[in-house]
Amino acid sequence: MSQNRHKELGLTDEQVLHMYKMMLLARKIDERMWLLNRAGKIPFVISCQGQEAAQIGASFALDREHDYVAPYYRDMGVVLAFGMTSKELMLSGFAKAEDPNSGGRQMPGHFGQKKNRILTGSSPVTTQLPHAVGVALAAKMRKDPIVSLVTLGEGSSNQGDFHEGLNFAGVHKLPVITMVENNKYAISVPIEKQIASETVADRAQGYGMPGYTVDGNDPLAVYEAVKNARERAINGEGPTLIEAVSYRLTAHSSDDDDRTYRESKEVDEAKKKDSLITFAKYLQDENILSEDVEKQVNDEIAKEVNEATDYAENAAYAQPEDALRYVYEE
Amino acid sequence: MSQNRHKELGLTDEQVLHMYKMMLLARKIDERMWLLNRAGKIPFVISCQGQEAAQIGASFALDREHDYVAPYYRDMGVVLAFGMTSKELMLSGFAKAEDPNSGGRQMPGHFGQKKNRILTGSSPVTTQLPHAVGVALAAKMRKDPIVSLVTLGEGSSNQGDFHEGLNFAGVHKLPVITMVENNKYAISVPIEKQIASETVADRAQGYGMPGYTVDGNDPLAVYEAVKNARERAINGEGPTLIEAVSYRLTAHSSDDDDRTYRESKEVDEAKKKDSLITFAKYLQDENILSEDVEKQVNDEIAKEVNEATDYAENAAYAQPEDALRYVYEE
Amino acid sequence: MPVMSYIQAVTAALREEMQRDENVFVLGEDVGKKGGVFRATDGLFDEFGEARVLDTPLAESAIAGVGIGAAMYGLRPVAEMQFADFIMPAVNQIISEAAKIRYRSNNDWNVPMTIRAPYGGGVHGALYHSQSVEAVFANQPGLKIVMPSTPYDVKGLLKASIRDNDPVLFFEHKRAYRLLKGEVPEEDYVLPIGKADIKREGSDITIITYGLCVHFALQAAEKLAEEGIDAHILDLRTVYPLDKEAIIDAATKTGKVLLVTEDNKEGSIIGEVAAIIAENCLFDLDAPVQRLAGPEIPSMPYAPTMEKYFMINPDKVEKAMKELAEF
Amino acid sequence: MPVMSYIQAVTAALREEMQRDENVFVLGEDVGKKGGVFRATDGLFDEFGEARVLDTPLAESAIAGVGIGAAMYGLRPVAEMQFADFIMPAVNQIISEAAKIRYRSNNDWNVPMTIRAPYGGGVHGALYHSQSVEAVFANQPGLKIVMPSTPYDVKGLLKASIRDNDPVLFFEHKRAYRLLKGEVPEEDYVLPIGKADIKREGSDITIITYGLCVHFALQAAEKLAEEGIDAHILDLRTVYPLDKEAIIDAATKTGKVLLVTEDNKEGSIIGEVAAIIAENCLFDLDAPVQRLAGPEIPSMPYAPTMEKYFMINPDKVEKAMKELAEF
Ligand SMILES: Cc1ncc(C[n+]2csc(CCOP(=O)(O)OP(=O)(O)O)c2C)c(N)n1
Ligand SMILES: Cc1ncc(C[n+]2csc(CCOP(=O)(O)OP(=O)(O)O)c2C)c(N)n1
Ligand SMILES: [Mg+2]
Ligand SMILES: [Mg+2]
Repeated sequence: MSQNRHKELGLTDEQVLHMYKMMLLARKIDERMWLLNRAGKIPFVISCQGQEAAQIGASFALDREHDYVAPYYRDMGVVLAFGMTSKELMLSGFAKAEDPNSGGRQMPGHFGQKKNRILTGSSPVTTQLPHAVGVALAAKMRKDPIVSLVTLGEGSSNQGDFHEGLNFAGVHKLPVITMVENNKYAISVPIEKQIASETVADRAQGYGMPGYTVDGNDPLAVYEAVKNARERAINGEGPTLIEAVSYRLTAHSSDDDDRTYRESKEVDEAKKKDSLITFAKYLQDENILSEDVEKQVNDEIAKEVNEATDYAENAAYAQPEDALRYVYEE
Repeated sequence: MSQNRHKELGLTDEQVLHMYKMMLLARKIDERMWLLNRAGKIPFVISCQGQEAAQIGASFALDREHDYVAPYYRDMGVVLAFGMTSKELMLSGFAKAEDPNSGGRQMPGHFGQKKNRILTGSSPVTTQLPHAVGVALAAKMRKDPIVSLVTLGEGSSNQGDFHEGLNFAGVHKLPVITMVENNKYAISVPIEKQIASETVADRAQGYGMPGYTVDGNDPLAVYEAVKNARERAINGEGPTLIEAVSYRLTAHSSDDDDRTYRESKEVDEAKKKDSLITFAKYLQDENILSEDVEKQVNDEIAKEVNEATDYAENAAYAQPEDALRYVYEE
Repeated sequence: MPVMSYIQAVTAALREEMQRDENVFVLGEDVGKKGGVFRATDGLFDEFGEARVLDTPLAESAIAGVGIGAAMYGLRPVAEMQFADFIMPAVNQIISEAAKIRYRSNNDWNVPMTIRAPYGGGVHGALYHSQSVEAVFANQPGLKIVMPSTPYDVKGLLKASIRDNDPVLFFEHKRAYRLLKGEVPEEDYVLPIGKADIKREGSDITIITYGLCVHFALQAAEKLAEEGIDAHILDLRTVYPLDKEAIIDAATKTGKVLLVTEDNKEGSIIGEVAAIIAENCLFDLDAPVQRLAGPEIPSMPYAPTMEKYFMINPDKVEKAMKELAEF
Repeated sequence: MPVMSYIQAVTAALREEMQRDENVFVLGEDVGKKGGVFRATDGLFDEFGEARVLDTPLAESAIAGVGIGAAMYGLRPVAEMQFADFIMPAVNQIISEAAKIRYRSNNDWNVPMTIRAPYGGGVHGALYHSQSVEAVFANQPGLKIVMPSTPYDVKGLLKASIRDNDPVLFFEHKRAYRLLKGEVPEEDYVLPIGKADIKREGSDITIITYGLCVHFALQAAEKLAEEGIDAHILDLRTVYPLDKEAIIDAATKTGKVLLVTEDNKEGSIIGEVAAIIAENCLFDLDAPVQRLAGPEIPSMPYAPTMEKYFMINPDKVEKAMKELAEF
């Protein structure tokens, strides 16, 4: 990465360090979830690993006090940036009653938190895209100066809702930013068998909006793209499609064995581009991440993750009959 | 239209005259249907008027003995070219038992005739697109040297099935040609409020296939585009998207009053480009449609339409209990 | 009290709710300039402008999905599906999303959205403009399904639906639109969602039905009254979740029950009604629970012979009522 | 006879039908190289190649719709929906198209397609990997819905479905996949679609159910046999259209009927079963028709406390059986 890129983008040293910390925090929570899963303590994990740069880069380009996000299941970075805490994420991992996402009703990765303007998500992919468009429509009607960001995987960009939602946004020039986190696989199916176009961004033209493909391992590149898209949106110029290309570093989920469909060599290659390594290197080169700072960051995060895990592990499950509540307004 | 265009395309004088006759036949049947509707003899009409050139141009570029079509409700020209007769169309208009499309079960415009490889269609728009893709997949698997053609309106190109079907075709490089008959309106909604892209053809890129916008009032332009697309498909080079731009000359259907949402001036302007006029002019200039020939053609068609109407009007309805048949294999 | 048609009651409810609450807006295909293919939104575009009477692209999943998003933001969308038959592309958004959002977020988010759609046959609409689709959705906790039978109920229930803080499917019988007229108060009123309504008090036989069939049952009841058969008619009004208490009361009242739907029989709403009766008032019954419904075919055909064969009408209802009375 | 698991019976049926008829092919998400997320298509990619074991893009409406087109051309597609919960985007293709194609074309075209999908809970799958979705489709003439309960039935019914000339939805209980094992003949056999099967003869009470709940009922019946309660257990096997005759026979046999489903109660399949009984054998009954089902909530939660609360299990079935026997 070239020198002083973050300053050119208007980011201070503190801000990029903050971004790095959050990327690392997401990674560390995720790693802990896998350990807990392998130890039989939580039944399911679905990972952000490999996509933290895109998630944090995009989130920091937004107004995290006012904008809305409709994240998908890998977006631990996005929800952390929007105010969800490590403890809350662990409560969700353990499916405990205090989990703010769903009170332990949904699997981890099914985010939602109204106070932080994180729309509630489900498992069927891409359904969140029209929701984000609806938020943008409502905001436009009310003249609220905000945008919504929706994310999804590249495989999920083949669902009808992608098409219908983006065309709706295009026709009505709505302030919504769609970021496809292209990690090259949809479970076992590689991108060539998912998508006929050269890039996912190629689809933007069909919806009368600009489309950009950016390096999803580079938080600053993603930051820049989303920042520009937000400006367009706020100026009434309409939606933008952004494709952030990286790689899925883990198996699809804790239920998947990726050795049946991809070479470990390919994974190893991708790990060299891991944003946690490359962005750390950038910050080191910029003298932002000295050894001391790094140690301190690591310690803080380890402590935070430990505390969150302990808290969540000891928290209570919902009562059986709690299952009956909140079907309708009470 | 420039001189000898049809010969450059490899079409004989007889062939283009044949094309014209079929366009005119479609128009005349359609006009008769409106008369019958206004006379209270048939409850519903949905028109091909304004789209005959695209329908006949496209059909003549196919192998009408082997290829498959998945037409939409305006495609009277397509089904005539694929072997449905005037009588059969009138039987459908009158909803009589002998109607080969549905035995009077469906409204007119819901085509289907297995012996002529016309897939059965429904009312929910765009569902036929994946069907045509499925035919192409099956033909490819069986190594049958055929293509399928699917048509739909521009408004219908906003349905999820458009996206999902075309991407599937693109990924698997299937021999399917999609022709969007862009008549500028989806019932009352003009194209600007339907579609955010500049052209419908712009969407092709997102599916890794070529996309072309052609003059839908010019049967030769459509013929050429579809001919090339068929060649690509047969050579294993995959699908093509073609947008044929014309104008809907009638109200949406016999239930619609288009004066509530568009200016009659706009309709009058469009009528000047009516392919029945412009293509007749071309054929006259080429000395193919002499006054004599024209009179003969008109007489033949009038006779055919009269006979078809009489036959269909006098044909029997299905018996009430016939409604119970063919839910499952019998 | 002014007399209005069923569809005028729809328009009146929409207009009044839009006047009352600026969060209410309408979206759908052709609802704007044209005022809807049935003209249910007639005049709203002129009164409230394009932003609140939105012509959408032809894409039902987006209509529902964008509506859900706007509702989560705090608006009250009223989405129109042009025909109930065309709600199918939106099933995922309705069942997976709208119905489950409050539950899955543990009461954090909710979806105050109404989806209106004209359903039902007898209008030469053929297979895809005649269907009753309520059974597709009537197993989804989180949803409410309202199917009114009179202009009065239309206005009161549509207003209640729009004000409801959960998603409501509001199905309007398209043949009732201009066929049925009735007195409708000009003032503001709402009717309770989830409550069935006795449309005729009687003591010999009970008919439980909804939608246009209520009208047929009332007509048949008048005729049979002349023969001394006194019919009790319960209008379900909300077909999901059902008003169990009202069903049990109506069934026990006469001990002879006829259930009527325009839908084909197997798997229709009235199966659940029969099950409630079989579970709760078996020993109060003097006759098997009868069902009158369409035949087991995908939908009603276009040809008038076959359409008539499918459709419920007052004569078919009368015949079934008489048979039950004589049981 | 070899013993196989429920999922091995799925794979065996697929393999044998693909060997038998080159028109049979499999399509779906991750069915190819990976062999399916549950490994139902394990080994087929290697044996039959990519063209016949097709990994599709992530788009269920296309999976169904492309399958329909291929079926109309003359192939016999077996489409997999990765989870039954994710069939929702394909509802339009299934209900508007597959179900109606024979009917609307007056028998000219037909759709010999099978759609397989794992359904059901008790696997920590939470709201969207646990649902029973059959009720959404169980009102659509033209469709058949098969839900087998044993490895033997799986193989015979899946083969029958693939050979059927109409569309069949074939729902496999995902918890049964590895839990249930049983003897399955190596030779070719098919079982009749549309026929229920008596899984246990008994004289005191009748249980009518399907899927994994058959297994629970059988377990409960063994226990109750020790207490002298003799249960008759009817496995519906095909839940749409229902085998009315078998239901009526089973209900009249003991006069005391318990219906069990894992789905939430209102609007579920067993409502229709109760209605058939209420319509046809009311006076043969000695007790109200009882229903045991999930609670009226959108789907079962993830947390083990709440999941267990929702799921049917042998104890719950036993308790309900005992209450009925003592009625
Ligand atoms: C409608 C639907 N179909 C199938 C699934 C099962 N499924 C879960 S994730 C996934 C792959 C998603 O791939 P992609 O969109 O690329 O996202 P990624 O997991 O790679 O981040 C599939 C098929 C689902 N969740 N929803
Ligand atoms: C899924 C679905 N939604 C709505 C309709 C009602 N409808 C019938 S035609 C039509 C407009 C179609 O416009 P377009 O695709 O441009 O075709 P055109 O009629 O202009 O040829 C609509 C909304 C339908 N048939 N199917
Ligand atoms: Mg991916
Ligand atoms: Mg159009």
